[in-house]
Amino acid sequence: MKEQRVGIIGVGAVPARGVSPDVSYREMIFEAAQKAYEEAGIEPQDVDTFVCLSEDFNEGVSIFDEYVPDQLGAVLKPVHTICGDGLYGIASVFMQLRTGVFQIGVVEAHSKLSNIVIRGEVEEMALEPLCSRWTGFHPYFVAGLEMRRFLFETGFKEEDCAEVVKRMKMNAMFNPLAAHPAKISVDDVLDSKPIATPLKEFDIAPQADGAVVIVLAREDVIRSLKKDAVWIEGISFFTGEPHLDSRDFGKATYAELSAKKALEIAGIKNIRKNVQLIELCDVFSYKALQHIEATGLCKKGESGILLKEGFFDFDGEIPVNLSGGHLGIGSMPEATVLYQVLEVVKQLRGEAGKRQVKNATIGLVQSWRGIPTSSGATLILGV
Amino acid sequence: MKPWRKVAVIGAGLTKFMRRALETGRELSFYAVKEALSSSGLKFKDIQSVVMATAPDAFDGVHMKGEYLADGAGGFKKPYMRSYVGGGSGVFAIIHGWYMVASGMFDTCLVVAEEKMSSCQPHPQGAFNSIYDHTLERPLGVNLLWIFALEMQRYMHVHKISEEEIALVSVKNKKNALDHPSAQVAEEVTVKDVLNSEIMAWPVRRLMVSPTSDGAGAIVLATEHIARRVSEKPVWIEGVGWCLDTSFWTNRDLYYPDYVEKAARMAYEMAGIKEPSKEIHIAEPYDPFAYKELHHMEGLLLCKRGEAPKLTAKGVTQRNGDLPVCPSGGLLGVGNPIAAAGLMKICEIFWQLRGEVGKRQVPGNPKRGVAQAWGDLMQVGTVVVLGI
Amino acid sequence: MKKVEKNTEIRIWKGEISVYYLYTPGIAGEKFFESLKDGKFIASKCSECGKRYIPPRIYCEECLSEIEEYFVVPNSGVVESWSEVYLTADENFLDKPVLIALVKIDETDGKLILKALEKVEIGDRVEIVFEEKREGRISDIKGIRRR
Amino acid sequence: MKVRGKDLKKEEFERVIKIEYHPKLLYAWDAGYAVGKFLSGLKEGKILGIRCRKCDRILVPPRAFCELCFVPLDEWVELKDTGRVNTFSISYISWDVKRLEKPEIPAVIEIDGASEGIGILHLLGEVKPEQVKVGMRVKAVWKKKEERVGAITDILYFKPLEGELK
Repeated sequence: MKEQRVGIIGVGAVPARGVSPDVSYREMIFEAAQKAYEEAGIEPQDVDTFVCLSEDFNEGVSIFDEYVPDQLGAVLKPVHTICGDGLYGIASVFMQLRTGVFQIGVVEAHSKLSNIVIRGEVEEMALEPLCSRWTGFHPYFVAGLEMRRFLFETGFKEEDCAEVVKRMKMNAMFNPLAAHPAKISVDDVLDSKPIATPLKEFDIAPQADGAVVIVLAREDVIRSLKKDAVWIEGISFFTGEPHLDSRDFGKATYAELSAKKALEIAGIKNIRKNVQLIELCDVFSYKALQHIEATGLCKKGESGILLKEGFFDFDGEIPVNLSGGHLGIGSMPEATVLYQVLEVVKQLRGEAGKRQVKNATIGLVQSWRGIPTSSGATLILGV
Repeated sequence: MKPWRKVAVIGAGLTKFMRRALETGRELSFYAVKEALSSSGLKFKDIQSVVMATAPDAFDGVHMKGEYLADGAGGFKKPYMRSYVGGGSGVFAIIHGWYMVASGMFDTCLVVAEEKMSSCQPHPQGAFNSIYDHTLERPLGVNLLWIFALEMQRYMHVHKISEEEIALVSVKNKKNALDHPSAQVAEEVTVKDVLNSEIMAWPVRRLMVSPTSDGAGAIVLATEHIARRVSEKPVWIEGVGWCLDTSFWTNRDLYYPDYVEKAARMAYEMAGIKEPSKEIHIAEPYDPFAYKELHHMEGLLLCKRGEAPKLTAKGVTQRNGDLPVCPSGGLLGVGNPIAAAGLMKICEIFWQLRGEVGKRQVPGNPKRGVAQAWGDLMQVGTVVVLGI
Repeated sequence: MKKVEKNTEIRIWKGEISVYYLYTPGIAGEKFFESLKDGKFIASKCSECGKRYIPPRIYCEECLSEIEEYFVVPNSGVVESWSEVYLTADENFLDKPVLIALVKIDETDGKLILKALEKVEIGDRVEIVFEEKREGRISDIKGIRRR
Repeated sequence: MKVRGKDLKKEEFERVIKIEYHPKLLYAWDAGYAVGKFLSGLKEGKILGIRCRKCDRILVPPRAFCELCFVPLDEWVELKDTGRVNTFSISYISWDVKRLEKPEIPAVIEIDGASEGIGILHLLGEVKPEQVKVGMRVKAVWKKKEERVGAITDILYFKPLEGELK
């Protein structure tokens, strides 16, 4: 019994959108949960443990985990919140199922960012109070400094980052769940408003509202339910350098550490040979390139070149962010990465329609918690 | 269902609990971690993962404060995760650490709990306003004490409990805390003192309420083969349970905490406990308010519903009684840095079972203890059974 | 499931979290900010692994040893990155951007983000200029200038 | 065990360096279908509940799903604006822990027409603190029609029904 595998048996999401004034967060989550349970062929009573992802100030509610059980059918059940992105939630349920005590677990993430009147004020509160908040700037300045350093170390130009934006928004055109699909040019990105140079408005993923629910189960249960699962082959999460004063600004330490560990757990030695599609965090354009390199897909300074050559396109060697990523789906602090997990699940099941990648058996999903953190995770899924 | 792997607590540490600490939250976390590590027999390099528990960001005034606290807690370049169930977080932290290790993903886990409430102005209680429903409750001009007062009233009404019976809890816990080196509000008070203290939100009086505090705690968890190698007295996590009730709290009868009972049943089943009142030798139920200790004893099935006040009056819950309850001094005596206060209860059971608490030691070589915390809108129960 | 059908029926409820904060710098921070008043930079050094922190810390994040050694470091460093910032935290757009730089402080492993008083490039050696009037805040630092 | 930490006395706290910070944490929450309709009802001077066809409970505040049966809800029921005090408090403290001159009386009020035990949080008025009892019958005191905006505060408070104050 000891090394039971864990698999995903149901996913449900509401289409992401810029604003969602017709539904409360509860109603949005209820809809996503109904879809996920239906796909998994279960009722909420069958679920042994629930993990919800949120941060209080994003909700405008302290102790937000109070408000999660009802719309998940989780009243009087084991439920807890993880303050991390969606992959942390999957890691949490994965570990719980592997203790032997639980059989079926659920992860929930959502976003109602449109309900925050001045998001910059909330974001600024994530900065260390005494040495980093003196500026009164939107914390995007941290991304501006990181981007400049990354371009300096890799030799990339702003155009290379703009290429990312163009491609991700184009990918989103084929994802019905994406909130921000568009056909735009590199020049559109380069001409957008400067925010914290070299970071410009279009380099930043626009925010969205949405909700995702994912059902996971242990191998023995999956067998008895006679379900096809997408298996968790490897998962890892790491915090890099938590504070700005000791951080390596050109590097995504968390991504390097978590990708290495997750690949090791999955027994994958050569990512380019063994992984057929990748979803990663592109909440800023340069982050996509930085994360491509951090996962070990290519050497430092190569990602931009390969991207331009179409290596990461739908018909390229290893497609990256066919979902549209954060730039195309929209940025939802905890939830976007679960929309990306949903994409990989659909791809591996062969249900991705027009954007179906052929012969995909292994996919990798990578996440980042956003400014000013240095935390992120890597998940490897397989069939 | 039995877990596939055994997990032990092998080290513990606490800071002082204080109204206003000089130290930052990161520094407090470090103090607790250092103490926990040095008592564990492990070195920092042996720590494979870190768990952080800390209650609302609105206290420290840092958004995503788990990320901010990571370095002081030992999270630098490590798998590090923060879990959160409001006031239940402190006891949930060890459950989180337990599943990290019991999953086989990690052999060791450092569990840290921190709270720096004093940053919050004009008063830390203000942060609690935002726990109510933003549309249907907050506009009424809510304050935190309301929910406790409403629950206490209901509990007293249903079981016909007197104020005197509840005051006894404050008297006992504040006195027990005199022997606790972390204690913030330990004192010798009488039932009369408690009943003469000012009414805050009737039936809640000032001496029935735990203070706001700064503080941190930490414990070290290890899988069986490591625990047996490095620790002379590992304390085993025998059972864990947690449960969250509906957020529609005005649709429930508050006189009884179903969520605590459910969480307790889950933990007892895992621990193989059939008669909790006989098989458990020490209890550390959550006592942010005096009546809460009684309410939670009942939820933990340590006595019948409505019977906890009688046991308290008989002295059963004294340190030298048949069932010592909150021998640490609890939140009422030691203080209430939310998440750290919950972990303090785990530390107490750990030290009691190892016989390391000096004057606080309960007699009779206890073998098994239960710790419990509670949180949210009177909604979440987190329960852990430890044993040797 | 029923949903709102007319946008005239959409309801939004407005509110806020109305608290404010008094942050204190802690043990190491108090030393750092006190020394800023004298126009000096204080760092701390791990006696186990040698890592040097500015702002100082009482612990080493690498090896978690307690740090007791504090020392004065020069008011100089090297630019690791820079940015012209247009957007404020309350989401106003500045007509004239503010130039900031990430500066690795000499004789430490730490970095500070400071205002740049003139144009800088990555790799530039810079000195840190203090305000005339200082009150023990990070804003006592006026900014950086090329050497 | 070494227990560390320096507790600052009030005058020591005055002396240490402090940074004061006032964030603007403003929100505009989407009420959605169920709560939106409830608020509209309040504007009309009505307390609306919602019925679950599966468990037959009539619920207030309304929600778009039954949290126990996990089914969508859409059967609206107009409740009475009277009810019964389930529990109450007499609060002498403001949210920032200042002493109140005149105490507030928050209560959970089970609304007539809703299922047993189903209540809402509100305030009691036109009653002396010592007169309030669990089980007391109460009735909503509404704001004037033109002052109602679709908010829980469209009900000023609940007052005892006649004959309750003997």
